[in-house]
Amino acid sequence: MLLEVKDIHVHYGKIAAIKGISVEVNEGEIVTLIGANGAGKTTTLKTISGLRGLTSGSIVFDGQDISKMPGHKRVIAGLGQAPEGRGVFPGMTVHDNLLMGAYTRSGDFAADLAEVYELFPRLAERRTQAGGTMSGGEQQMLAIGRALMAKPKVLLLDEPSMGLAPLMVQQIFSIIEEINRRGTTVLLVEQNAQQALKLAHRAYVLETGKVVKSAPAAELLDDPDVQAAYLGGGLGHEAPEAQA
Amino acid sequence: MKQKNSLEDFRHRLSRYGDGVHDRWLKTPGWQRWIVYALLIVGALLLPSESIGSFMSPYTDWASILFFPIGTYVVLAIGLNVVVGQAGLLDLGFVAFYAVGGYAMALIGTRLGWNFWLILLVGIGLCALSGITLGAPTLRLRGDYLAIVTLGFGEIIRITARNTDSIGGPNGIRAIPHPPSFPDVELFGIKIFKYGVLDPRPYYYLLVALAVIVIILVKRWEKSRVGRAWAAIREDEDAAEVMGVPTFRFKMLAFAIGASIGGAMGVLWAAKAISINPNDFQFLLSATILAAVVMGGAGNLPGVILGAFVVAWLPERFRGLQDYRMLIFGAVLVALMIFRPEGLLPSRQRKAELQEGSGGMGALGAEVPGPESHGEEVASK
Amino acid sequence: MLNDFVNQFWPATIDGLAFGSIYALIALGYTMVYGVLRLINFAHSEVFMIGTFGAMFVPFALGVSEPLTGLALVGVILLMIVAGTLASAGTAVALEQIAYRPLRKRGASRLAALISAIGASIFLQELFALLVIPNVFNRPEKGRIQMGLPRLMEKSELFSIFGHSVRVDQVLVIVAAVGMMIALDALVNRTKIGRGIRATAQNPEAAVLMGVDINKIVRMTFLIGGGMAGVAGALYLISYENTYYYIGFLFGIKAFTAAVLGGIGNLRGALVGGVALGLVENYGAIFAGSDWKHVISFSILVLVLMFRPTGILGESLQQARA
Amino acid sequence: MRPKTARLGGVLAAGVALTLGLAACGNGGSEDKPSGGDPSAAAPAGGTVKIGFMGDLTGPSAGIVIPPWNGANLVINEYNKTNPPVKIELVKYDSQGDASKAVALAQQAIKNDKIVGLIGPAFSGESAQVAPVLEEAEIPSITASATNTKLAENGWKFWHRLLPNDSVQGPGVADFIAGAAGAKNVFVIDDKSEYGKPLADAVRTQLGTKGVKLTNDSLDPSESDFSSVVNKVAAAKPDAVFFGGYYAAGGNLLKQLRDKGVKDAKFFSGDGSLDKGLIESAGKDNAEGALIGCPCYLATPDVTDAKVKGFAEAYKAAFNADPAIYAAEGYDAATVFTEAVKAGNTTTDKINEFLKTIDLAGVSKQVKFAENGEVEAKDIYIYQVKDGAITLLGKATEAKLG
Repeated sequence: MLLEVKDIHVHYGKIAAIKGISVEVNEGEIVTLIGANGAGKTTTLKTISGLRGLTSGSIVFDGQDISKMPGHKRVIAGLGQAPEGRGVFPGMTVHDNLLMGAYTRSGDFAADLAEVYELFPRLAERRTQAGGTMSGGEQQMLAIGRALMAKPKVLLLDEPSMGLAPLMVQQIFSIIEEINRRGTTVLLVEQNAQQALKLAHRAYVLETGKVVKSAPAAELLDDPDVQAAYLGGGLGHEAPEAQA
Repeated sequence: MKQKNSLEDFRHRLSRYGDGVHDRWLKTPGWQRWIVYALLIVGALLLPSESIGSFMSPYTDWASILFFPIGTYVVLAIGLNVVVGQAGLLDLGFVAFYAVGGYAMALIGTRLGWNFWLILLVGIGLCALSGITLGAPTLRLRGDYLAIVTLGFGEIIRITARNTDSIGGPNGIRAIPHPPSFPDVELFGIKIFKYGVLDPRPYYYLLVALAVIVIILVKRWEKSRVGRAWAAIREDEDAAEVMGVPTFRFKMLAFAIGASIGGAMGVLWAAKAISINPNDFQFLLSATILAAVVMGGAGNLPGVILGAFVVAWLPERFRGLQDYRMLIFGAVLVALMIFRPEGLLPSRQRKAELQEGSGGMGALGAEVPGPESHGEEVASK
Repeated sequence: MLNDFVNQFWPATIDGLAFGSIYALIALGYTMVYGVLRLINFAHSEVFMIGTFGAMFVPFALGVSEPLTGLALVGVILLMIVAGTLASAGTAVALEQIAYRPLRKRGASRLAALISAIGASIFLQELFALLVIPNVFNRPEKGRIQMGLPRLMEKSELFSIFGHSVRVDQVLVIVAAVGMMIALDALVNRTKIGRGIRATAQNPEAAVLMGVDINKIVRMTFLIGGGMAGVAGALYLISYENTYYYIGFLFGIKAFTAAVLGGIGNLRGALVGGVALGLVENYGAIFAGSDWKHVISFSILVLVLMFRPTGILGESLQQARA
Repeated sequence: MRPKTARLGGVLAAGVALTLGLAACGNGGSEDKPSGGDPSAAAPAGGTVKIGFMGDLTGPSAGIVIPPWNGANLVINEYNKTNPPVKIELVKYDSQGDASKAVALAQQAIKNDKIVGLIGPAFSGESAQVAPVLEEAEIPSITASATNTKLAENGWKFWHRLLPNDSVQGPGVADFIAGAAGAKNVFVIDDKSEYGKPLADAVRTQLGTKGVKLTNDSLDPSESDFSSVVNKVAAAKPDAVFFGGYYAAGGNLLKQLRDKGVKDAKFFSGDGSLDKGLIESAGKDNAEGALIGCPCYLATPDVTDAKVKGFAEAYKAAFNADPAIYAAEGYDAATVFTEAVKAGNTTTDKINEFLKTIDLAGVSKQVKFAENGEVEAKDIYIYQVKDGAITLLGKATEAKLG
């Protein structure tokens, strides 16, 4: 097992955002977390990448407990992330943004740059354009490409389809598949459950800070419970009471 | 490490205790609250007694420092709180309005010989006007730009006063008239309406009256539509604008109200001071009042009053430390901010805002909570 | 009036450039910290003050009392710059660790950090007036009195413009300041640490995800900004030959004004703002009298902000290229 | 809730204890605990009377106030060492130059400390506010450094000044500039302070009556770059420059003038610049030949007067520094009070009466007060910097430039 999230709890102030989520990611897989807005998907991802502290539980990556490891060291350990809202550096060129991805590494990145430009020909065209002036889809490509520059063992993707035109979504998803095919494990957070389930090997359904269901992705594709999760109904569980 | 934890623990317990007291207060019925208010006012009136003074200020005349700096700082802090605490506008030149009020009293009093009460009204009007004059071109600026512009305005007022010989230049103005006296009125052996040079208490009572009026007005505004608009601007100006709050107009209003309060205090202070000069209006005073507001708990009136009291009183109380008192004052300021960044008595809403990092001026830029920080300390947007 | 202006134009320009360069170097500290933390580091004025005393320590310790020439002069000047830089950079980093870091960890508002900065500023001034200056510089009871530096370099004329002489110390200040600017620009735009600073300024969360250690970047920012103030302190001292515990106040306000004028968060803006402020002050003083200098500079600031709400060059460490 | 409250109470109690402890420590200094007690008792207790000293002792202008404070201390210590029947305690009131604080301190001094006399306040601004309070409380005061002319125009009975005011000094120096120094084109600069501005104005007015070509500017002493002023001076090509202000700014100005090539214009200043600090901040070469007018008689190295020499030596022995600006005035002011007490006057009105009659050869001058509180001696002395030291040239009316 490459990444194991064990029963984590996360609080925002006094409000519990995550109330015991456990996720496992095996090497070579694409695993997806799906769920409605506010289900705790992004928070889970931020906790894994070290942007949030956890109140209890643990995160084990590559056999090492990284629960207390600062975020920037997790990148060195092998976690790469394309964050929610893409997080492109607006004042840097595409090229500089990609170099930022390789911030923790040293040596020659020519080969890696070439690979990213090969995956995203659009980025190659816009090498010297400032990140902030690009379209949403291009920014998403840049965010993914940038994360790849760190040569991560696990690539964390936070809602890569958000705000994109359907055609662009298709394009992004096929690139994710290609990245996975080339050997990078992917943990994908998506609101677009249909697309994500088609792509992923396994999936977890989140609802108000808890995992309500986990199964191979294909099995969930037509699951009526999944639809229900998006509408906020319970999955045979009682509605979790708010912890004050 | 362990000690740090117990300190943290203590912080949290203190905070919860404060919340508990606050809850009790909110549940208190109206008539009981009025009793508390009345007791507070009586307390304020009894404050300048020798027995309290000998503990509170062994090195300086207690009744005098109750008027200045304590009382003066309190009123100024209430005024600045409208601007900084309620509307969320960072004003680093609040002393300018205090100066305008002071000069209004001094100039009109000595040149035209008007009555103090009339000048008070005119002074308040003038200050509101100067608040609007400053606000009109600058209030469209955001956060820190406003800060430097207001700082500049404070300095411009002081330097202009210093450089203008027709209003006394660096010598300022002398022989400012006192408020009209009624020397025969006596209460508990104090001639409460005898405004002379020796007894500061009549001025102090006048100040208490001013403070009470100001507090009542500010409280009313806070609870009205205006207060809600300010809160909206403070938390998210863009959102407020989108929701149809005329942000510019409300920001102007906050500026004008803050300026008027500062000006009223300036008039009152000048009427006691006999003479004023431009050096009375240094930047340090603006900074100190701002420190009082933030330290007390920006936005929460009791907190702001407490903050002003502490800031004014500490250096006087510890005069015995002599040269070192300002050194210690600076260190205390840093320590207090580290220990209680939300202020001594923050309002609950503001505390939540500060935890969200949107309290008035937003959170520090490069802060990312990270795994070490506990969820309770930092929360995201 | 116009005649005065024509007569005094060149000397006012030269002096304005020299003094503006010092403003610019100090403004860099404000701008860098603001760019990364969105914090007005009010105590930066004291960082400058400490830089002047750090530089002062070198001739004091060496017992220099006569003007030097040749290699000795170059050596002492370099030592002064190094000492000033070390003192300032050390202060800035300590300031970050003690007065700001706990607040950052706690997610405090910038307002709280501002008050902490004002407190630290008072503390440092008093520390120097009461303890450091009397004891280190052996001036009992004179901590609050201006301290003069014995003349180190003869202020001879280097060349002249239209009959107005340009002195060697003025050229030194301008050249050194521009040199530091170029070095800093290269550092921020071409090095890894510079990329880290820019990334943190533009999006701290994303920077963490790239493996940037934000605490280290913040420390570096204070270190570099403080160092620049230290260089400014040494240059100021060499050129003006005096300092005192309260000297930071006015420089702080002016440099902050310069930073905002140029566009806070913008490194090149600091240079533009500093030089513009230096020039405008001197030109304005010709017409209005020297006592109106501050009023002139603040009025210019308001005017510029009314038409360009983010300063002459705009805020750019966050958005465009630095 | 209860245990929490109890613990909180404990913490608060600890805080209060700490506060009290600090306060107790704080009392260790030269300030004494307030006597408290019955406010109507006016007589001093236990054979000790208190004299206050008020001024900016820790603020930005402390450099001007610490020397007179030292001077006063010297007298009081000497006096107390003689084991007199009535000892004098010198109480320090640090106003930091802030008039409002000064008033509060004055009220403390009157009500609780029951001082019988005050040296100070040091500056004119605070004097304007404190003097009326002292007047009403009938406590005599002697200022050793506030020279603003208007202070004497209030009809105060208990206020005294130990040095001639600006309207004496200004014309005296101006006469010398236009007379003995023979200047025809003078540039007058002030520092926009309560002291420098009126002094420079007095010089301007007097020079105006002498048919001298006059140019003016002002500077901000908190700045360190005076190039805009200097450029104006360079453009005006004057043969004399007068600066009304204190020595720190004066020295900087002088240095920047000389560095700018204004070498021939004679540099004049007033008493605020009469300090070695002028030479330190201008540099020895630049300061050479600078002329300083002062209504004071300073202990320069070449002084012959035994009394002044003795004072200078005692001061140096006590404070490891040469007597600086107003040190002699502070010394004389304290001497006046000790004389009053020696003569058996221990109440405020008796001391004030004594001040009306005093005629004493002080270190700085002959001390004799006029009806309005001004000192009668009106001599202005001119000093010149020679070989890096301040030397006496003579009275302004007699001095010749060598």
